[in-house]
Order: sequence, then structure tokens, then C-alpha cells
Amino acid sequence: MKIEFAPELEAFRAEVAEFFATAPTPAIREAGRKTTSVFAPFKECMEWHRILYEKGWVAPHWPVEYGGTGWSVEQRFIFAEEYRKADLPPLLPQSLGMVGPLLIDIGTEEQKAKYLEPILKGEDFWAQGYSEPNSGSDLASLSCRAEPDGDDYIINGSKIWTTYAHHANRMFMLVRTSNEGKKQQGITFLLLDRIDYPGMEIRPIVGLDGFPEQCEVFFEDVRVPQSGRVGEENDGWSVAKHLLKHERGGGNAASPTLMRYCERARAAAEKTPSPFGGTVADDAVFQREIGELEADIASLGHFEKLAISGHEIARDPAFPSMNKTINSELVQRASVLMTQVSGVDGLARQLEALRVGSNVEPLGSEFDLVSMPLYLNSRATTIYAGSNEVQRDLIARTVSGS
Amino acid sequence: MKIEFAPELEAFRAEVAEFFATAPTPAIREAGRKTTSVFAPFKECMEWHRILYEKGWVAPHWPVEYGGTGWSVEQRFIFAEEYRKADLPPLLPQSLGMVGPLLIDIGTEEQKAKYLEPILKGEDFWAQGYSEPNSGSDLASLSCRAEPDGDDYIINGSKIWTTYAHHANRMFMLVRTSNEGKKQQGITFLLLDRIDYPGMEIRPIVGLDGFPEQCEVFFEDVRVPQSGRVGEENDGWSVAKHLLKHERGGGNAASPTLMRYCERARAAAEKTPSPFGGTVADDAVFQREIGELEADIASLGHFEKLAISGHEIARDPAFPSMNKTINSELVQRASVLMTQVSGVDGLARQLEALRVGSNVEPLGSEFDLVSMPLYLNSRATTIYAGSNEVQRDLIARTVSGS
Amino acid sequence: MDFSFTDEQQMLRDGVGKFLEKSYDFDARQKLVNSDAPWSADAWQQFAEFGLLALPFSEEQGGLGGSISDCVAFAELFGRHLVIEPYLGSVMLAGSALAQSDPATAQEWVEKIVSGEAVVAFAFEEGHGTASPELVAMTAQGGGDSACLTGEKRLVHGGADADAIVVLARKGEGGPPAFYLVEAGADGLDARAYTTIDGRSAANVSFNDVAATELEASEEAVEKIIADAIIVQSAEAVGAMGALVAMTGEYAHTRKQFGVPIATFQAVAHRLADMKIAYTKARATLIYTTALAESGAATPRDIAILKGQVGKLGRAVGEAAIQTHGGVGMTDELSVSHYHKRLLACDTTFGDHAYHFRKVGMG
Amino acid sequence: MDFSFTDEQQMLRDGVGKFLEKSYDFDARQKLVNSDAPWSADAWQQFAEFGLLALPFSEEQGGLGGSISDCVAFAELFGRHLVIEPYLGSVMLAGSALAQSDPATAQEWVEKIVSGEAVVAFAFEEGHGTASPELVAMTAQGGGDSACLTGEKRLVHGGADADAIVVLARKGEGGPPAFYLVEAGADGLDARAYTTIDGRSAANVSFNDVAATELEASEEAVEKIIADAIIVQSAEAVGAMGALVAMTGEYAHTRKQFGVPIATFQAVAHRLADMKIAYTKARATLIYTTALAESGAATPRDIAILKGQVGKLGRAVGEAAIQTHGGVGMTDELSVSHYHKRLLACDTTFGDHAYHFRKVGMG
Repeated sequence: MKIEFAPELEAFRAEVAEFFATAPTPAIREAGRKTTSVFAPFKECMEWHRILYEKGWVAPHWPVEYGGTGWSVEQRFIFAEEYRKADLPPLLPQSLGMVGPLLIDIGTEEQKAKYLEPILKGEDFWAQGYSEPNSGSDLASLSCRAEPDGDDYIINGSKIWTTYAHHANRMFMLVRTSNEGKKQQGITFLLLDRIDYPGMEIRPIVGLDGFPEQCEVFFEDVRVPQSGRVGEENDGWSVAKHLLKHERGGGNAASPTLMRYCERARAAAEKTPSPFGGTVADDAVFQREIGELEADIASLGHFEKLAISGHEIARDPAFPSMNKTINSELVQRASVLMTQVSGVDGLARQLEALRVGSNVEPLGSEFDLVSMPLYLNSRATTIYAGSNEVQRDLIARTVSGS
Repeated sequence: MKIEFAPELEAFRAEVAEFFATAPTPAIREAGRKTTSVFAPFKECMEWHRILYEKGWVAPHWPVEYGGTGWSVEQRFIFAEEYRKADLPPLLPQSLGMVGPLLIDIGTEEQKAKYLEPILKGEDFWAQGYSEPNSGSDLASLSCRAEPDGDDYIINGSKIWTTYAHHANRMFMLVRTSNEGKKQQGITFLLLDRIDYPGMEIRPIVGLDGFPEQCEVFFEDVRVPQSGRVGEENDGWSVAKHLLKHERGGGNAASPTLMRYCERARAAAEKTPSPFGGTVADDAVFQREIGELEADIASLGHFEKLAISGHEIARDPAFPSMNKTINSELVQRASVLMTQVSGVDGLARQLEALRVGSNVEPLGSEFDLVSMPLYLNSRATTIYAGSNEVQRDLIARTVSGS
Repeated sequence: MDFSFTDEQQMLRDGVGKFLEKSYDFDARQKLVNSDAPWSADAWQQFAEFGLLALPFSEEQGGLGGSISDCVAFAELFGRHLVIEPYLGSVMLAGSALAQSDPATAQEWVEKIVSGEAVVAFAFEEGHGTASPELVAMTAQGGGDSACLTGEKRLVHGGADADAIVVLARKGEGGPPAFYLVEAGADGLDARAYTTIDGRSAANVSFNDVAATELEASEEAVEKIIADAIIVQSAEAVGAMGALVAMTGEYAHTRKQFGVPIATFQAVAHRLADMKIAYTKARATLIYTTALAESGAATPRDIAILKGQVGKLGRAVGEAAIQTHGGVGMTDELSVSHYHKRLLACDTTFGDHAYHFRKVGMG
Repeated sequence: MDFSFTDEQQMLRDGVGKFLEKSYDFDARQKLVNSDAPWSADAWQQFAEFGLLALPFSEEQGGLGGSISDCVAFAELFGRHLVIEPYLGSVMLAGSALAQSDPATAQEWVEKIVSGEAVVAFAFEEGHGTASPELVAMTAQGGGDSACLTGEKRLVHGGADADAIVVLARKGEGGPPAFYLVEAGADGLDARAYTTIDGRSAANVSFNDVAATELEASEEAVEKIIADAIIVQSAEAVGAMGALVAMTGEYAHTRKQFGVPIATFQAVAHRLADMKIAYTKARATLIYTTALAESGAATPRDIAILKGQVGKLGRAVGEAAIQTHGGVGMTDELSVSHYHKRLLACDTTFGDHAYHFRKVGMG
């Protein structure tokens, strides 16, 4: 049991830091600081995606032959840490983290040839069409229907919680192709080349934080080619489960982001007077709370590093669910701490000041501008991608005791 | 909406305090300070019971005509507060709080005449025979069987978690008299005049704190008279439910006990140096934690006072379950705080020093002697008298939303 | 000892409740929040007709001589309907500050408040929040009718639209906190308006050598006015909690997943139970503390317990409501998140639960 | 980077595990705890044969030159079997303190420890607990082989039965913490023996002008020895957590209520999930911190994170295990509560989780 700290790692860290200090445009930096969700502002995020692509660093977790970096665990962590320290916008997960790895694993050669490069280059952005109004935690009950018709499918129904569908040009989705057998059977996984097929309509949903991040997508006799199918017809559930492994397991470690929230909270606390004297940063209760939070984030980091290194922990069937549960609940705790530091200065609704490129000054500090939207948005983390109730059900099934 | 603070209340408080300062024997006081459970040491507790009986104060929550005091809500609270401040042993609930009120409500005149006075006088102590090894939370599945035989029942089976059965002279219990219909049907509620009927065997169970507080009771062809039945044969479930109302609703308020734990923790904290300088009592984190706990205990007190005053809150069908849930979880929180103050001085197992009348000096302070046993014993509060999981199921059923 | 609402209070509740049901449903409320108007003049007029604006003032001052429990009686309904009008600021805080002051100007303003003719804002909070009057740092120069204010106040509800502002500031360097009256449009007064996350019009107001009139106030009066406002704000929060418990229970019994209502899942059922426990505890403490205050017996510790409990439990209820609603709970369209944001705002103003619990712990 | 046990370590685990399965099951353990013997001489001898007593010492000292991860490898099994022998005190703490000291006496004691001939206790904790060496208050007079100790040490495992005691005390008024060796039976030494809640023999030891030999130790050495002990103690705790997760899972699948295994109730299932999450987090932090320490890179913050996490999560797992077992979890007869008491003891010694989290927060 040993961690090798190769001397060249520090050189690597310096290289990464140097790149992050020079490559992003001011708008990209601003978008990073104003990210109040796992989904960064779209335009600047994709700009940054393309800069990282040019550098060859856009998909560290992909196999080298498909455009990955081939970095060691430590390098990936150093990259993630420097990334977060520079407050850069996280890349959007749908293409790079979900459909890309899925196609690498089980796509046809044709699909790989067609879709992987535009994902890496940031030319394509994929929306994820899974949930439906009546199929949330019970995803397998979905009813959006695809009828075969010649070489095509005709789709009717709707999808909801389709993040950034209004920015996407492609979409992957689950459709019902059969009502026979168990509900998990009869589902098919489809890639849609376009998101503006005739009969498709996208309606953004305004969230509790005031932003239209999610969408509803309606399908009325939408004709799409069957060649977009991944896997067999009616076998989409196993495809989706495969993909969920990527979604929940996380190609990228989350702990550096969480640790960065703590750093930002500490920095803000240093400037905030405590009602009990001195600054909040010096207050014993604040130290007790942020200490516990940081310790828990550190444990997540250990868990992630063990997993990336190939430790048996990652082969536990409950691994993806544990990772999702721990991560999502820590995001929420970190954001609560942030709003506590902001106090009443977090109560102003400042949608315009939060827009990248806005010339409206925030009312408090930039920290106070983002803390409350981040808190509000993070309430979703325990709901989406399989609610934490569903995750705990799955984890419990692996505790048999014998 | 108004609280009348009658001037005579202070005179009442003084009278109560004076009595508590003079009436208990040293052994009773010691038993009070060394109570590490809801069940005080038996012998001294019953001694104190008899002293209170002589004074006429043994059952403030009973109707006046049966020996109650006829006090107002404020008087009952003042009594409870002074009682706890004097660290006196709480009276045992099985007779005064359970079977007594039950018989007052639905006992026959004969049963009342026979049983109530010995309860008040402290001549009788009743054990409660409900749970069985395979019927815990699922109480209605109980199988200890009573077969009618002439004017008697013949009992076979066993009971478990029968608190202080080894000290009791009588016992009330649930038995199965029929296997037909729903499992709740076919249960009968019995009063046993003796606990040493031929064929009965009592085996104490040593608890995690080292004390034999609970018992198993075994029945082998035990013949008891049918005249001990309360209610109809096979209707014991509704009798038990009626009694549970007393058990969970609580004739006596719990918040003064909890507040007293906080006072004791504060007093000990004043003598305990903090690793961060000064005493623990002066430490910001300790103050933050005990403040939150005391606020929550205060809320329980408000809830109790509203209930005793006849506010609609007590007519909520979820009231007994909410009361039990809140109370039990606060006991646990308070005892955790106490063990934190004791630190390593709570890690010694000091069974002998804890015995009333022991001449073994405690290793730390008397506070350190009791904090850990109290913590360990209190793990049971969320398990017994209907586990908190069952209570939450019941509470949830009252949240229909419409 | 009586902890129930009187028949009169119940009638007031019924009247206000019916009006709000009819004219202040969630859609109407959202339309109002998203309009340019800072609040509804119609609703305000209706509040005047119900006597709410006159309630806490003495009869000599044209008021109804109402008690704190009268205010609690209808404030729960304000919470249930997420009312955005500045009742707390204009009536409970600024109004009470003016009412206990001698100067004739103050009494004129009370009359205007009572009649609904004027709305007066109350400026209290400073950077990041001001948990109690003792923490107010802004300091007035001079006194009487030639006082002068410099500094900034934040989260002043109605601060950009009120006819006047009552400001809490120190009476000279190191002096006790006192109230000062500033009229709208005064030189050196600058308000930056915004909407709060819970839909209220507010402003950060900067004072640059602004002329003000000092209002007579003992330190006890200042404490009492803030304490009463905390009770009424807590009643609003408890009303919001009750609404969330009811709507979440209903949703859990209606919404199906895996072929059954989600209320049949024990994790959901237990969350509902915890919501009900939290609501019941908060409401018990609200009612008991109100009765204490009515008897003149509420201590600062009692108020801290109320503020802390309602803040903590309100947050927990809001978060549980969103989690139970799932995706739809995250939307601006449904009321759930708006209730939660109101509860967050209630927790955050006048010191959050962490502050108040620590005060309780300091003994 | 490798976070797995080596083949050799795995072999050691297998060997120790088999021995404990066979000779140290829960019944045997309870018989031992309830006997007059402070620990099992047989087991100790067996540990010597496995090389455990020699493991952390250098080969020049007759040891095996083992690493911290070697110790972690078998310490998890010590936790799984609730071993009561004073390994931590005699080998990891007293032994390491002696091993890094020059005096010939010290080296002689190391040899006796390695051979299993002697057990040496370690006296560290003072009133209510001593969270870190910097908080040690007991002060030695004089130095070298004529030092002199006065004061009290608590929770000295094996303190009444060991052949000698290594004491951590300050080197003169305000001086740095240093180690002192006291032989059993020394004049002025008095031990009051007791059994701990987790079944170990311990004593509160008072020193009244007791002659002692100062052991050479830098402040860094003191820190390092305590840090290594914390890692090994954490491994024990993690082993106990793992046992609780497994036995609680098994119980929940076997125990029926309402006609079905209680694991089918979502409240129980989610508690099992939380237990597994807690165990997994604690174990990940244990393994990572061990690897860091092995590389010489573990900082005081890393150790505080480990101690805090294992303490908090261990308590939570213990409480959840008891709640899930219900009544039988409350009995002395079942092992569940004994695991919990071990976890409580691990949390409480060397500073509890609240202390360590705050240290982390202080940055």
C-alpha cells in the first residue's frame, strides 16, 4: 500500500495551472464563477470545451485511442483540483460523460465514427430524454412510444427534465417499443440526429432559482431513422443501465468541486463579521461545521481515488449508488454553509446580475450572488439521476449480510 | 390566548420544593441521582412511592375521585419541575401510568375496588406482558396462548422485555385466545393476580449497560382465573390500544426530566476544561449544541402544556405517537451530550459504584458515573413501546393532505 | 390558561382566510410578484377594511387595541398564502416604533398607516444580517428633529416605494439603539430596489447625511417591538409550514410511481411524519410563546427559542416538501418552492436559527 | 499508486483471521472479559507467534520492520473480533516510544515486548480525555534516569497488570511532551483497576513522586507515535463497523415482523444503506490515510480527518445496528452492543470526532 508522489507530478500541476491561468477568456472565467448548478452557462461552457479540445484535455476519462489523455489517477486529480481552483465552468456531462462513453463501450463502428469526434470537438451537444411526467423514479414505466414504420420509428409522447434541450442539437432517449412482458422489456434506446425533427417541440421549464435549465420535449408523429438505435429493439433498458453506470459512477471526481465550495465559503467568511465578535472564519462554530464538512468531502475524495486506482471498492455493485448519494448530499450541505455565510445578502433575487456578461453590479459580493441560487439548484441533486431514495434501495440490496 | 400566573402558584412551588427537600430519605435521593433509565432502582423507588402516597401526591394525573390531586396544568408542571430539580427517582409507570388509568377508564367496579388502592399505596407492582420473541413491532402477531378451561385460562408461551418482572407481584398481559380472523382479533387482555403461579418462570435479561432491567417470562400450563379479563374475550387489542394511549400520551410530562439532564450537563461542563481553553461550559460549540437541544426540549414542553390544557393538539390522532417520538429522540440526544462532557471518564464500567448504597467511590464524578449507562440504556427508548419506525408509520397515516 | 383562539380571533381568521382564498390564490400572487407593482394596493386596502392595519395600535391612536395573539391569528394565513405586502415592516415594526413615540409627526404617520394612506418601511438589517438590535452598527449624529444618518441598510422591505422609512440606528457613537424617521425623497437617500427570493419588494438603502427625526424609544421598547415582529413573522412561517405539510401529504397520496401512491413508500411516509412533527413542534412553540408574550412574560430566551425552532424546522419542512415532490418541486410554476423560499427568508432575517440556538445556549 | 493489501499482508490477515475465528469467537471473548484475567496470555502468545508483537520494530531491534499498512491489515480483524489485548498500548505506543529511545533500558524492554515476555502499558489520557499530546498537563521533574512523576493518568489499558508503564508528560514546567518509563511496583505508583465498557482491563493510575526514566523523544516522534496509534485504532474501529454491517444485514434478512423480513421495510433498508455508506467512507479514508502515512506524507490534518470520520461514522453505525436489532440489540448476550461500545471507546480516546473536526476546520 503506497502512494508514489512522482516529482514530475508537480511539473504537471504547474503546466495545468499555467494553462488554466492563460487559456480561458474572461467570459469563460466569469461563467465559471457564476456557475450555480452542475450545468454551467451553455455558451461559455462550450467555448471552453473547444479550447480544451484543442489542447487535447477535453476527455481525460476516455480511452486514449478515442481521445483520452492516458493520465494516472494522480494526474486526473491534479487536473480536477487545478480546474476547480481556477473556478472554470465544468464541462457538460451529457455528451462527454454519458453518450460518448456509452458509444465507446457498445456503439456500432458507424455510430462511433459519426458521433465521437463532434462530441470531443464540442460541435455537438446531446440532450438526454429519459424521464416522463409520470415516470420519474419509476423510469421503467415510461410510455413515450416509438412505432416501427419501414426504416423509421414514429415517436409520440413527451419527455421531461431534459436538461439544456433548448441548447442541444442531438438527443438520446428511451422509447417504448413494446407493451409485452415486464415494463423493463419493451424499451429501446435511440439516438436522434436532430432535435428539430418535424413534430418535436421544446418548452423550457423555469426552475425555483429562476433559470430555464430543464425542458419538456413533446413528440407528435416524429419520424426518426431506426439506424439511431443503440443495442437491440426492446433491449434499451440494459443499454440505459450501462449508461447510468457512467452517470452515477462519474467519469470525473466530484470532491475537488466540493472542496472548492469550502474554500470559497472560507474566503467569504474571512470578510464577514460574526455576531459573536471577530470574523465568521474565526468563529468556533463555523470551524466545527466546515471542519466536519471538509472531512466528509475528504472521505469522498479517498473513495474516488481508490475507485479510479482500481481498488475493489469500485467493483462493489453498490459503488455507483453510493457515489451518487454521498456526492449529492455533500453538494447540498456545502451550499447550505455558503448561504449561512451570505446571510441576508443571499435573499435578493439577482437573475440579471448572474447572467454572464451582465453589467449589473451584484448587491453583495459575487459570493453572495451565487450562494443562494447554488443552494436552491442543489435541491435537485438528490432527486435527479435516480433519486436518493432509489439509490438507497439499490445499496440496501447489496447488504445481505452473508 | 393567555397564561394566568396566579400568585399562589409560587406558594405552591415553595410547598412542593419544601416537601422534596425534607421527605425523601438519603437512599431515595441517591437512587434518584443514580437513575440511568426511565426505570429507577426498584426498592428506593417504591419507598418514595409510598411517601408520596402518604402525602396524597402519588398520582397527579388520576381523576380526583380515584386519588388524583386535581391540580391545574401549571401546578402539574411545577410539580414535575421541582421533582426533577430535586433529582428524585421517577415513579414506575406500569402501575400508575398504565394499568391504573386503564382500569379507571374501562375496568369493572370489582377490578377497580380490588386493584386501584394497592397501586396507589405502592403495595402492588404490575409487570407488563406484551412483547414476545417473535412479536416486537408486530405486536398483534403474538402467540402466547390462553385456552379457556372452566372458569380459568391455561396459558402457554412466553413474554419478553417484561420490565422489572422480577420485582413485580402482579402482571397484565395480552394472550391469544383465537386464531380466527385478523391477527388483531383473537387477542385477550388479562390481569394476573400473582406472578408466581405454578408454571411461571421469570428470567432476567442483562442489558447492554450491565443491568437486569428486562425479563423473559415463561408460561407452562399456567392456570389463571377468567375473572382477570379486561373487556371481552378476543377484544384485547382494543383494550391494549386504549392503554397505549396512556403509555404514549404520557400522564406525566417528560420535558422537565430532559431539561434537568441539560442542567446536569451544564453543571458538569462548568467543571470540565475544554481542549480549546476555558471550560466546556464557556465553549461556543457546546453552547450552540446545548442551546439547540434546550430549544427542542422547550418545544416539547410547549406541546405537553398545550396538550394538558386541552388544546386541540391533543386530539390529533397522531398525538401519542408524536409525543413518544419527540420524547424518545430527545432523551437520546441529551444523553449523547452528557457522555461528550464526561469524555474518557465515561468509559469505565462501574456497576458496583452505581448500586444504591454502594461504598465504592465513583472513578470520576457522580455525573460521569451515570452519563454512559444513561446513554446506553436510552438506546431502548426508540425501540420499546412501539418502535419509532412504527410510530412514524402511524403519524404518516394522519397526513393525508385533504 | 387558554391556548385557543377566541371566537373573535376565529372570526377574523375566517374573514381574512376567505378573502385570501378568493383574491390571493397562488396564480394571482405570482402575477403580482412578476408585475411592476411592489405589492397589491387592493389587498392592502382590504387589509385596512379588515382592521388589520389598525389592529396593534391603541384606540387613542385610532387603532383597535389588538393583542399579539390577534396578529398571530391572521399572520398564519399570510404565511399560508405567501402574502408579499409589507405588513411586518409597516405595521408591526415601523408602525409600532412610531406609535410609542411622542412627537406629533410620529402620530401623524401612525394615522396614515392605520388608514392605509401610507406605507412606512423599516430599516434594520446591515451587511450579512443583523441578528439583534444590539448588533446594529449604523450611528446617528445629532438628535431630536435634526438627526442625521449615514450608512447602509439592507433588505428593507418596501424600501424603494414606502412613503417613509423608520431606521434603527445607534444614538451617537456607542449609544443605545433608537428609531429614526426619514421621509421618502429626502436628500442623500438612495434605494436600490430588488425582489427577494420570496417575492417581496425590497431595497438596499444608502444614507448619505440624510436628515431624520429621532423617535423616542427606550431600549426595552426597541427589544419589545423586534420581539413582537419575530412572533408575527414566526406565525407566517408556521402558516407556510402547515400549507406545505398539507400539500405534500396530498401530493404523496396522489402521485404514483411503481404503480402505487408514493405515500405507501416508507421513506416517503416517514418524511411526511417528520414534516408533521416539525410543524407541530413549531406551532406549539408559536402558540405558547404568543400566550407568554400576551401575559407580558416572554423573555429574550423564549423569543430566541421560537425564532430558532421555527427557522430550523421551517427549513427542514421546506426541504422535505421539495424532495417529496421530486422534479415538479424544483419548478417555479408550483408553489412548493415558493413556500420554501419564504421559510428560508424567515429563518435568515433577525438572526438565523444557529444564532438563536447559541444565544439560548449562552444562557 | 496501490491501495490494496500485498499478498504477504493478505496471508497475515488470513492467518490471524483463522486463529481468531477459531479461538476468539464471541463466547470465548465474553468468558475472557468476565474472568479475572486482564487479557488472554494464550492469545498474546499466539500474537507473538504470528509476529504481530515484533511487527513494527526494526530488524536491528529484533523486529520485523513492518509498516503501518501491515498493522492495519490485521488490526481490522482485531476489531472484527473485539480483541481486548493491549496491542495498541504495549506495541504501537509504549513499544514505539521505547524503540526510538537510546537508553539501554529502553532497548531491553523492546526485546521483552517483542518476545511477548512483557507487556508495557501506555499512560496518556488525563481528566475527561486528552485529545492530543499538546494538551498533556502532567509535568515531570528532573530528567535522564532520575526523573520523577506526580499526577494522575486515566484509562491506562493494562495499567494495573503491565510490567511497566510508558507515561507521556511534559519535560518540566511548560516543556514539550516526552516519554517516561516507570516500572511496575515503583514506590508512589497506585493503580485503580477496572474494566472498560468495551471489555478491556484498564486503570486510573496515580503517580506520587514516582521515579522514572526519561526516554529520548523529539516532538515529531511523539506526534508520529500517536498518529500511528490512531491509524491502527481506526483500523480496529473499521473492522468492528464491517462486522456490524454484515451481522445487521443478516439479521434484517432473517428477522420477520408483519410476516416479512424486516429488510423489506424501506426504513430498515435505508438504514442498512446508510450503514454501508458510512462503513465504506470510513474504510476508504482509513486505507488512503494508511497509504499516505506509509509514504511519509500524512499531515496532522489527514490524521484528524481519519479520527473524526471513523469516530462519527462508527457511532452512527453502532446506533443503527442496535436500532435495527431492536430489543435483542439491547442485551449483553448479543455481540451487537459490544461492538457499539468498542466504537464509542474508539471515538472517545485521543479526542472525539467533535474535537478533530474542529481541528480540521481551524485549518
